[in-house]
Amino acid sequence: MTDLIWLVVAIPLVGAAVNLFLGKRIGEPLSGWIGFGAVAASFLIAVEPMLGFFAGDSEPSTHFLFSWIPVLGVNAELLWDPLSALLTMIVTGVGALIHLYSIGYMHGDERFPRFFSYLNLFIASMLILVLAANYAVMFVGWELVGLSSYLLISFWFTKPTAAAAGKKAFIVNRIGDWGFLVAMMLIFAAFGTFDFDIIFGTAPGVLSVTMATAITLLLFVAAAGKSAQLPLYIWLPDAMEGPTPVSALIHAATMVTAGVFMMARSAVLFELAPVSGGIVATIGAATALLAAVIAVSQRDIKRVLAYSTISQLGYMVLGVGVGAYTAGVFHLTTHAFFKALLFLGAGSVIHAMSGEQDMAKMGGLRKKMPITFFTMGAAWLAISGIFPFSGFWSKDEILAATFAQGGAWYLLWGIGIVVAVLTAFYMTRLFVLTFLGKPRWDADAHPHESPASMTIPLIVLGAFTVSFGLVNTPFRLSFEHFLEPSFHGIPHVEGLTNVLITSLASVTLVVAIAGIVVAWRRYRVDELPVEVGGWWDRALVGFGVDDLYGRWIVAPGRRASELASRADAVVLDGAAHGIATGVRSAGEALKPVQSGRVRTYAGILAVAAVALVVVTVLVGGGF
Amino acid sequence: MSEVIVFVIFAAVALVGAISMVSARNPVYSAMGLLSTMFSLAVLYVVLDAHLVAAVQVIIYAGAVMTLFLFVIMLIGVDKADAYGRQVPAQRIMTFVVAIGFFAAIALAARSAWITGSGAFGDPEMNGTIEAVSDELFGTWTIVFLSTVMLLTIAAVGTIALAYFGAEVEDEEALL
Amino acid sequence: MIALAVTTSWYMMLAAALFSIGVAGVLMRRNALVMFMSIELMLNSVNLTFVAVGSDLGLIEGHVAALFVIVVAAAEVTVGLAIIVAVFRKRASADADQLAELRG
Amino acid sequence: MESASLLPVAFEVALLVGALLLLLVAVVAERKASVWGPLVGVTFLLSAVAGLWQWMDVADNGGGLFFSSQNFAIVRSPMVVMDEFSALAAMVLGTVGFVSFLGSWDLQSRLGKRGVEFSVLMLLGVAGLHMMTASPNLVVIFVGLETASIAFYILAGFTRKTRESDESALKYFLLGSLASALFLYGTALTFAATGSLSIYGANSIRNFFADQIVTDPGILLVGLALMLVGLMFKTSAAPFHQWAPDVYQGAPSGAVGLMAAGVKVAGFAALARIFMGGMISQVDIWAPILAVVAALSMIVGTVMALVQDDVKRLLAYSGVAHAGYLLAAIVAGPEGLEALWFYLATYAFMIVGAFTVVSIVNGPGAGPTPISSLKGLASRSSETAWLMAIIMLGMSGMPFFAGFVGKVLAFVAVEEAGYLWLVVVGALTTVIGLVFYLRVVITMFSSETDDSAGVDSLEVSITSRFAVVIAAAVTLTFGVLPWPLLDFVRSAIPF
Repeated sequence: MTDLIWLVVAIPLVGAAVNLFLGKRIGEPLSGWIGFGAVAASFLIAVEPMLGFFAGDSEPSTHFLFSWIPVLGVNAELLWDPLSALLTMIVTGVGALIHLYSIGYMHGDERFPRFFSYLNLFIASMLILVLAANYAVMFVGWELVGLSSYLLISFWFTKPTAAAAGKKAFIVNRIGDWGFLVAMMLIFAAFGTFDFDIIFGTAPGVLSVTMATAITLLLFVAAAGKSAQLPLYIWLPDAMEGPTPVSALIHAATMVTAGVFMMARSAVLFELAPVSGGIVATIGAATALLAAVIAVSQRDIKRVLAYSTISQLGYMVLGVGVGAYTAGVFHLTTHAFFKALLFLGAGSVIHAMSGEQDMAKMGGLRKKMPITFFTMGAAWLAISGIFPFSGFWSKDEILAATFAQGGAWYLLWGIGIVVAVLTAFYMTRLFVLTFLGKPRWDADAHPHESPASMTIPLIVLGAFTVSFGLVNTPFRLSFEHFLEPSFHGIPHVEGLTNVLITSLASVTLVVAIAGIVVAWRRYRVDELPVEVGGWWDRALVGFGVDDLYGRWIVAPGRRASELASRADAVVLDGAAHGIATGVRSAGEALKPVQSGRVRTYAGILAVAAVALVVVTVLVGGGF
Repeated sequence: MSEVIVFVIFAAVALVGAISMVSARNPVYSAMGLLSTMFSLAVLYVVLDAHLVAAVQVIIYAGAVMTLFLFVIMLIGVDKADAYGRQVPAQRIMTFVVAIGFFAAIALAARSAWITGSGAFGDPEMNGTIEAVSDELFGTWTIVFLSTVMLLTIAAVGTIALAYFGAEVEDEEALL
Repeated sequence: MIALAVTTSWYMMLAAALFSIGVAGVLMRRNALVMFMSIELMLNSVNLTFVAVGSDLGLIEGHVAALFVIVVAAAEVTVGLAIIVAVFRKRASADADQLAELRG
Repeated sequence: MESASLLPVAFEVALLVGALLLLLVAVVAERKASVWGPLVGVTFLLSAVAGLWQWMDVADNGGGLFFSSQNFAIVRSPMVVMDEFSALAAMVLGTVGFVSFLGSWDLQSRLGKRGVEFSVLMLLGVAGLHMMTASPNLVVIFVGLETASIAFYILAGFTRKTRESDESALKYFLLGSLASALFLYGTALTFAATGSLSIYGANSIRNFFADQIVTDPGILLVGLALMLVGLMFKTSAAPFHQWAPDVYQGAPSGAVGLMAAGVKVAGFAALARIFMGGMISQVDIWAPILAVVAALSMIVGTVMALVQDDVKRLLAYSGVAHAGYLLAAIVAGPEGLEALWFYLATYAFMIVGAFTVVSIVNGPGAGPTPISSLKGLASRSSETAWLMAIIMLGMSGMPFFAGFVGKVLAFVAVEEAGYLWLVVVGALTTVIGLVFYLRVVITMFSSETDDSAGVDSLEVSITSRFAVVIAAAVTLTFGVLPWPLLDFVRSAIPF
């Protein structure tokens, strides 16, 4: 079955094409089932070869598709190894469930077939990204993911906020893409190839530390764009302007994991650049902390989840930064389950509340929607890090790996612990406010449980959320062994005794429980605490980072461009303006030199000529 | 020794002519300065045994080209108000710096030897008579000589295109 | 009196001086005609270099090169003067500094 | 001279004969556009065929040096060289000439009787350009350079009713002549230093360097530097670029395509021939200097293009940046020649296509063309807008477009030559450059339209459309499938 791997990518592509061109004729709900079927088929094709890795009787293999840019030796090749197999399973598995859920959720939308076309394209792009056997193919997937996320976030483009959010995601991701492109150029310059096999096989001998640092930092810029790390995270909270299944897809299974996946894939390079590792870990921890703090204050149920995603991604990046690649990928996996569950659950709630997203107007939904309640409860415990739910194991592993580094890394570990408290706190807040207590609904709300196409995915995801952590406990490292072939012999984090592991795990568990208890006592009351003024307001708007960008980057850019040419306002919005501003002002400063006078030009020509003569003679030793 | 005297005299005339060309306010005087430089160079060509070049220099450059220049000066009128370097203050300083710097750079670079190429290839008895030059011109350089047809066609066609203001100009209205 | 002989260096130095003066003329003058004359002066000084080197090394190529330069210069003069005349007819001036509408 | 020995100059002969026929036909046929127009096109195509013929001949019989005085065996002073390099140049220049002729047909047909003169200048200008690439003799290169330059000075000032046209011509002429004089002085000083005017042959610059260690290189270095100045001026590399935006902006849009494309092709080919053919042993001297100029060109071109409000100026500055990338390929030495040719061959079509679009939008005789005139082009002629978008993306160096392949090849070669910093500068400017190329694209696809440009759907003549389609097709084809062209250019290493 391994030979059929190309089908995994091809089927969703075909599905996307079918829905794009024939969607109107096929109509609802059949086009939804086609979309779901395509992804499910990919999943089924991938299962059997994946099991081979689990059984330990399969070798990683590359699959040549066609010769793409022969002069650079670039082929369209897919790499089937445990890491890509795992991601394929997540992308197609969780993706299929989200498709199924969307059939119910998008019911009645006039562009229903188009939505499934985009979803399939998204899945296919992500599969190209994870199955790539070289950086060039990966970049294609990377770009396609950016494109399809843009299409999906601004799916309801008539809503101005949705259109703006799509644009924001697109622009911020472009900054990351630049990092990827430059990194690719450096990689090609150093290795003369984009092939993972050759690069990772020869890197320790070929790459100087400086070069490795440069490449990995650029890769991190790219990852920071996709995986929403400081300072490029600003697109993600806005990205929930898209339909909720899209948020689930972006936040859980696909887009945001791309950055972490890419860094894990490049683990060999990161191993060679300790400085990069430090920077990556620090930024990861900082992102986790900032996002967790902001999440505490949010009132919109989806915004809480959005910031929690950023925070959890911070954990994964921290894991990669400290060299615990397996732990990072493990957390990615468990996070994919419980975050998809949370978003779908939130979608179910919003669906039931006829579009209400403010948690202050929910409460007491437990009775009305039991399935959603129970499944989300599992996700709540998992993300809070309660034993033995999946999130506990993966989070603990990252923190333990950080602790094991010692020295200044204790600080990052401390931050991780603080984030764990905060996570437990805000998730409990979300859960209590939504499902428990007295109903605080508007008069015209009639909450009801969602249809089966929406609840079945919740149940399946719930099962994984509860159990998947057991795949890799510190005492049973099957996940680690499974991924081993993908990390080219990078050693596991050492230096942890069983006692230490147990006590660290206990610490994490204790702080998580503490967070839950504090939140429980605060919110499980009849009169909700008033959360306005001072700190709450500032945190609610994300500490005004968007404003800050607006004031320091976007606004001056706007002003300069309005002065120079008003057409430019159309061209660039958002952060990209900041870079442009500096360059533009240089250009404006140079404009007077281009005075239009022939004599000035002749003068500059002559001065330059004399300078060139003098320099040439000096270089050549003629004086 | 006589060669030295000839060189000194005509080099001086050439330099004075060049400087007066650059500095004269009246374009007519500029043209006269250039003319005297060209004549002195013709003399120096003779000293260098470049007889044909000397003749062509006098006939084409001093004769045809400079006449054309003077003709155009007369056509467009002598604009005596043309002071130099008035509008751009830094221009004049830059000019001197560039000119002197350029000369100094070349002189410095060449202070030990102007000619590093070995003379072994050449013919020490060479004399730039008409025969010698035409042997070369119509031997090795034939194809280049023929290629100047293109140059001259361009010059003729181009001059008509630019300076002939006939009825065709009206056609251009269609462009605007 | 020391016996002085005119070496090729003298000619080359003269040519370099004339060339520099030509450069100065292009930079200093506003009248397009005089700028153009300065360029002709530069071509002349190059010719002097070609001829002097050719004679010194016994290479007739130097002389031939000078002839070609003269041909090119002649063609350039016709076209250049035509351009200047065209400018003058439209603007009644041959002041290069006044032609500065295209800039930035 | 045997008859076969006309082959090395077949390209020039084809164009010259075509031009002279054209002048004759124009007299006989009273300058009916329908009569002489096809003749020009056929001449350009024939010249490209001549290039192909040369290529095949070289493949069979090997290249060679031609037109010595007596003895072909000991070629003392060759005037023409025929090899893959010059044959490829002929093919590129012939086809680029053809496409730019198609693109400028709107202009020529509307010039009425003067259209013939325009065509003659185009034909002979292209012939002059090819002389620069097909001669090993510095003086002949100069003659070719001047032939092309003088033709283009006239083309820049061809539309006398357009206000800016004469300013453009005068600027181009004065500055161009100054640069030509500097180049010529450079050749004279090189002649003084090496005793040779020729790159190849018995008494050649190559042999001069091969035979002796240059102990006193002073004057040679000055000559080398001045030749660089002249050629870098013609190819508009910073800081010798200032003429380009003004000239392009003022010249009639229909004429700019050839000016911009042809001079770049020939200028860089000549640069490669002189410096890699004749002075490769001095590479340690000229390569670092070219690297600095390349970096400066990339930066200045990119930065200035960002702040332009005129499409033609924008394209001119982007041309400065492209000159930087092309120079980078030369910095890489012979390894970079493949990249140089690929880049040149594709860029030439892109720039011709871009200027054709400009002349479609604002009229082929117009001077300044504000970017705002492109507003809403997509709704006025969606085909043109899409093709222009392809060309812009190609220029920006997006993957899957020809510009990307050229850039990557150049950067790889440069890195191998040890100029990592130049690669970094190139990568950064490429990224910044995206902004202004995308600005053009976004302007075209914006929903608002410019009142002054009109809102009606745009009439696109068949010739212009053909030119733009060819340009876009080249951009896309060689972006996705670069190797046919790459196999081709790889053999075009001159020595």
